[in-house]
Amino acid sequence: MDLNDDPEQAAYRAQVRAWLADHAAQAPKVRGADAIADEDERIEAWRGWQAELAKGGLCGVTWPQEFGGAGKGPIEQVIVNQELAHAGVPGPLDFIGLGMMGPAIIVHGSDEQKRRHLGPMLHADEVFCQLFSEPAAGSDLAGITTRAVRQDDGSFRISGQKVWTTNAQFAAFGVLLARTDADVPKHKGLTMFIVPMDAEGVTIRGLRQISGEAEFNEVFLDEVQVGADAVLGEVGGGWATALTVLMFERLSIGTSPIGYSAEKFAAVIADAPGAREDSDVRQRLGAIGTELIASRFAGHRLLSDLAGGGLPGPEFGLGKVTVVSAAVSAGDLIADVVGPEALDDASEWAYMISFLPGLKSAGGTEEILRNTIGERVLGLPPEPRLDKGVPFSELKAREIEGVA
Amino acid sequence: MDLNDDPEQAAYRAQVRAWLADHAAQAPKVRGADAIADEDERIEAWRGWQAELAKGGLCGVTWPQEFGGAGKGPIEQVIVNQELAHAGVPGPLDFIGLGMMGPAIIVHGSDEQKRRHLGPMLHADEVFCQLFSEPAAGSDLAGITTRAVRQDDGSFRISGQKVWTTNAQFAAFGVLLARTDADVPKHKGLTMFIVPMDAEGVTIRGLRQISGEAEFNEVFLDEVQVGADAVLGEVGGGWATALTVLMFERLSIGTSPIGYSAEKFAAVIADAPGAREDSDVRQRLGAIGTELIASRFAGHRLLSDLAGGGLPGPEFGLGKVTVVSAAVSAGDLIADVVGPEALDDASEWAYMISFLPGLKSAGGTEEILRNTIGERVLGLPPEPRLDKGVPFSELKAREIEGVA
Amino acid sequence: MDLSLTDEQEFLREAARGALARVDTVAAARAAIEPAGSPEHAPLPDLWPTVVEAGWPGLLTSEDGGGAGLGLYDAILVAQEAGAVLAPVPLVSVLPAATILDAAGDADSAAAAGGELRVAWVPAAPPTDLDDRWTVEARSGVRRGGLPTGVLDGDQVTLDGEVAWVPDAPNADRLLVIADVAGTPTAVLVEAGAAGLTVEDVTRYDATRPLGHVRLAAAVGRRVDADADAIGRAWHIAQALLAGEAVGIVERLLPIAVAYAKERHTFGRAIGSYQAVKHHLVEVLRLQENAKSLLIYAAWASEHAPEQLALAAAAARSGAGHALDYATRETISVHGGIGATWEHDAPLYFRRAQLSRRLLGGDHGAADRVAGELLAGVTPA
Amino acid sequence: MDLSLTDEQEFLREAARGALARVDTVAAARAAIEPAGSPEHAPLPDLWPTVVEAGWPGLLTSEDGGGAGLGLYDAILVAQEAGAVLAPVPLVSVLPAATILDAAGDADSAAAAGGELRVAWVPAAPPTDLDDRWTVEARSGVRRGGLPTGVLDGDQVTLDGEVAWVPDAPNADRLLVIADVAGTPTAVLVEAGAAGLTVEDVTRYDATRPLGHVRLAAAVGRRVDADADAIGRAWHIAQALLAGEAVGIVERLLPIAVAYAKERHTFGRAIGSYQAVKHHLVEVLRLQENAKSLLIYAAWASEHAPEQLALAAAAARSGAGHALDYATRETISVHGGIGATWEHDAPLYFRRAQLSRRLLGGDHGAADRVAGELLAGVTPA
Repeated sequence: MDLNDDPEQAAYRAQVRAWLADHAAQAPKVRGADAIADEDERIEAWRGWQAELAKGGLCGVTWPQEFGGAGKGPIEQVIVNQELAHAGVPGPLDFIGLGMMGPAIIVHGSDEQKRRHLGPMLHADEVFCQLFSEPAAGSDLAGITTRAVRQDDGSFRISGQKVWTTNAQFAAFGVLLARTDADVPKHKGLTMFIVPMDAEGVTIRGLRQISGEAEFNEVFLDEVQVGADAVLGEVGGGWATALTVLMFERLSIGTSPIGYSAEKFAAVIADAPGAREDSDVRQRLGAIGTELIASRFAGHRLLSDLAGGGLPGPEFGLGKVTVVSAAVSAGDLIADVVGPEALDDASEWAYMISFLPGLKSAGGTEEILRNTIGERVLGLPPEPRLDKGVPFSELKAREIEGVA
Repeated sequence: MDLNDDPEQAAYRAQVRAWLADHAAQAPKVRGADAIADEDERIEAWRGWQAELAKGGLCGVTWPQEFGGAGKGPIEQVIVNQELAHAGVPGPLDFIGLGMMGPAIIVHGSDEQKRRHLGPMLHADEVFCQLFSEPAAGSDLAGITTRAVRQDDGSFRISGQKVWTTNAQFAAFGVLLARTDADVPKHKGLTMFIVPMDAEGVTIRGLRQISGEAEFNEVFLDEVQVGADAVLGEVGGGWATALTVLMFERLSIGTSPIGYSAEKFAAVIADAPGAREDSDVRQRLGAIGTELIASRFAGHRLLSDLAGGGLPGPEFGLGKVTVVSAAVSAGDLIADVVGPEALDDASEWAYMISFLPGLKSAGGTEEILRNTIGERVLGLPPEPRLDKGVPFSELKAREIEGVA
Repeated sequence: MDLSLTDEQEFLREAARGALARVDTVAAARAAIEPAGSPEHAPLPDLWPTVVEAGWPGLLTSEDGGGAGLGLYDAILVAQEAGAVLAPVPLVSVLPAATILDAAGDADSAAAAGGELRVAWVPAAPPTDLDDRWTVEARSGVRRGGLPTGVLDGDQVTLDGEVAWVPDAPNADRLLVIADVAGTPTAVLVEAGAAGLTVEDVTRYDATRPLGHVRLAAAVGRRVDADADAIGRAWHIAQALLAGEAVGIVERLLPIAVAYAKERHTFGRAIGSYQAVKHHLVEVLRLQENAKSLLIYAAWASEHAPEQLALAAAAARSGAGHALDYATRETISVHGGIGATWEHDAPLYFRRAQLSRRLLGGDHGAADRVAGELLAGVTPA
Repeated sequence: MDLSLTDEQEFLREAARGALARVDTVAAARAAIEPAGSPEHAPLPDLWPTVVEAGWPGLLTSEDGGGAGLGLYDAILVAQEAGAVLAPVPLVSVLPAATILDAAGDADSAAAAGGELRVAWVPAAPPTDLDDRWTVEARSGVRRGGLPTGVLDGDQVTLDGEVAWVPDAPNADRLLVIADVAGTPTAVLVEAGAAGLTVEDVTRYDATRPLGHVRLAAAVGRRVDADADAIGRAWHIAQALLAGEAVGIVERLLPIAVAYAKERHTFGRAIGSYQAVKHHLVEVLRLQENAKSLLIYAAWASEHAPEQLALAAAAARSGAGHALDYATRETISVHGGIGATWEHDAPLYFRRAQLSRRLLGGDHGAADRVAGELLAGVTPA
């Protein structure tokens, strides 16, 4: 049982730490009370910081060297994440591109796509966003209705609406899942595209949350025209490409540092008059602490598995359930203990309290995850599916009739 | 807003109270530490007490007078229940017969069945039990497999297994649901029978619970022969008869006094050193008390509805969920506070702690109830049913193949 | 036994619904929390004239005291309607104040009942089985503060102390402060502009519930001749009214969530057909119905069993608060993320739930009082 | 970073599984709680020879002290196997005792490690951030008792006091009592038959965990030269071992519940296809995996970060206790009532869960210590 680096990892860590020691002073403040207030300025500064990180080899850690990456494994990615946190500096601006879209292009992209996109993505010259979720499809990615119609010249015209899109407001490209054939069952007939966000017909609208902040965007596509070379992977093979993205997403979540810490919550409680002596407060803090500490060691277990050559299974998603639930409970406890002041905009807790309910439920996330784990990990039988093998067009018609 | 009796109810209550004052001394001890220890003796004494209650008009309160009942409404039944509790004496031995089987016979029985059974039931000369649940059918009553095969002489031979049967060990008759036709979809093809429990081929076996006590019985039927006159209602009409029984069951649960009281739990907590000052204990007791008090006033609301001519809807079953969940929480709290001594056989709490998990889950009770209420009360769509319209015989075959 | 609404109560409820429908209060609640200066921002509409016109300030005041002489359940019905639409009406503030003035036979009772004077009650909680002090909200922490102190001189009382998070304090004409005068809890009426009185506006998170920190530094007010019972009763009434508001919201949200669960499809089925959704919505119903039962208990106790009012009102607050918390989260959850966006109403109700949970002793304080009353041997009906 | 089991650990686990498979311990657990005198009753089999043969008493004892010198994770692996089959082996009693004797370099260490002496530890909890006393189990209530007092004379200590609910006390050759000797927690070894010592057998609800109330009235024992750190460490080790037993049970029950949910059909579908069943079983998995992570933390802290052991062991106890409670109820629930019948194994595990939850400070006490350590500023790895 060893939580420590092996010699090679230790050497890599030392190298990363040394680079960060030299460059941390250049890092912009992008979060918290002393963050750069103007959004455009903040993004520009962050872009510059990512370019700096890329020069230092701290972006695309797991990308092959031929595409400008460091050619390392997920453990090294974790070491970089840990050292970024340790140095108190932000990570790259485009974590979505680096963690998911880039790897998907590396797996499924044409040589031209790799040449065109990977470099600018790595240096944050062009940020990427993910255009999968739709208002009507919710948690059911295969149920998307955005359609791409092939024109006589081989190009496609895309119309539809996407939602829950992070970073869309400053992204150069989006990786978009659209339906190219409605007359086949719904997992089929999907195609993945790389869409310029400044193309004619693309409209981006911020989606404000309970906190009042726009965490996500809606993206409207109205007859957006893209060439045949915008297809990522095969026409009709979009579902397979999406699964690749989701696998990288899982890995990316699994190796990211946990955002909420038991110590930080405890420190607030310790400061509230009378709270420390209150056994109800202690029980609640104890339960929250237990869950968060467990999730931290679950992370160590994942790394140990990765080091042994394993890949994270769907059950690893339970770690996110644990952290989000514990943080929701912590928000409740803190506001109970601190009082209404914790809900003030200026409080560091109001944002957490307001943000989590949406995060927890967006797209029925937790329920779907429990289904998936119940079926894939425990081997429980699936729900009866009424939509299996039914052409998508017919399925939508049924739904409208309310008989599906 | 009035919790009080109207003048007519008050007069009835006074009459019941007066009768009980005269007769309470004859009541046997049937529960608790000073109960009659020998089961046979206890049942015999209780039988005698029910006969006494019947003479006083306190059994079959809602039965029509022509069958020996008092011809009153559910409010009067509640008044009797309340006064029995107030006098500290047990109610009738055969609450299942009086509350459910008798009313079902009154609704569906032949004249001969009414004549034969209602009188002896009322006076506890013949106790009834309910033979619906089966090990394989669980919560799905329509899925029962006990079969009754009609013979050439018109009689039936019944074989199968029933479970969760209360009072079977001393019942004279059971009201049994069996399948008379396996080749029609499963809600059809059922028939209700009145079966003598001493018939050849009937075997009764106590079903011990976590506590070690046999709360329920299994009843095995091996080629048990009954005449055509044993059919209650129509052949093939068993489902309708069963629904009647379930409706009376709901009314019976709704008008019974609640078994667990917040005061009693509080009294134990108050006695445990340090517990009263512990804010965690207080929060838990406060939550339990809130739920139990709510359920008590939900009972008052039901009575008000009944007085206004309403009938309890399925949502009334939520009251049972509330009480059982609160009592489970109370058992946890008491054992946490009192310590392992609360788990000793001699403790009044060990039984509650051991008994409730089985009660809560027998036949998936709570889940089914939530389905029913979600669909009937909130109007939510049902789960997709794979068994609709499929003949029962084919359904069982599918299940065995594991493809259902 | 009859717990159904009387014709008068049905009428009162309909009238309240009608009066509150004149303004889109939910839209107003959203506009009011937009950042000041943004084009979407608008200050809250002033509903006080509506409140006065409807006669709500005097609902609980006796006819002799200049009011309508109705019962607690009537006031709860109005609170349910106000809660349902997030109407910025200060029921939890003016009604407790009015009951104290009425019990005292105070000269200002009629003006308060008629709404000519907007009197905000400065909440003070009666002792519990463990803490024999009267207490007030502290700014922070789980320890409650002691009453402001008062020195009596004739009819005048000089007050010192602080009470945090007082509903409607920023808008009141007068504050009804509960002070410790030589060991006795004493009600004192202070003019909004009195020297030594400051009200810091600390409205937070939910603009429809204006809040103030009340500071008293040798502020002088007039003694109101109410006894400790009347002063304690005001606390319990406020708990019951908060519970009423909460139930009103839950009853508003459940049909919205149910409707969405029926029309929204995923994986080829309406989401309401999935047990994970269905069972949680049934849980909302269960909590709602329990809370409604507790409202009835509180109202019944107020009229018929005053010795149970502390228990009943605390249970109502605790049960309704839990129902509200659960229902607002579940509404967001059923809506699958859309429910957490600014355009949807659910976040506004969520904000109300989060704030209310921490006011007037908090939902946890109410549960604690339930336990305390039960431990002290109070037997619920 | 490598948290996988070593070959030696795999072997240890397999060996434990094999050793415990010689007797049907689950059937024995059932027979032992049948009423004495009934035909179904049978006393528990004596597994002490198996324990000794397997070398478990000396697992944690250094090689110098006569043991195997293994780490806490090795002992936890054995506890998992013992828990899974409800084996009546007193790991939570003899292992903490052995670590104290080992730390003291005591003359009896080797005999305890070799199992020639069955030494039951009389649990004593180190101070918390709020309570600076060392404490012991009380018979009842939420207030813990103070240590027995001891008066030292040379190597001999005269003991007075009581400790309730001591695991394995009825079967021990010697008790290792922690006493307050002039303000210092001091370990004292007392012969089972010593004058002034009485052990009241109070085995309850789960016969596989023999329990005794230990009373000391001028009982004389021999001082063991262990310091407060070693004595406190014994407490944390016991917490981790209880957690290990709990995880072993959960890992045993989950596949049983899953298998039943696959084969059992209702309304034409396997019940495991319903979300209400599926999501709850996934919750068992979630809690199980979290508890396993915490076992790793406790073992790691024991070896590499002793200043975190209190936090880690308490978190493991708290997380695993919750998992056990949830899993035993869910197993009963999935089985739809059949799981609550005597013939099924689930009730035996339920009884184990219910009893364990209240021993050695209780699961709640462990959660409280997690909070206390975090509030005191301990930073988990």
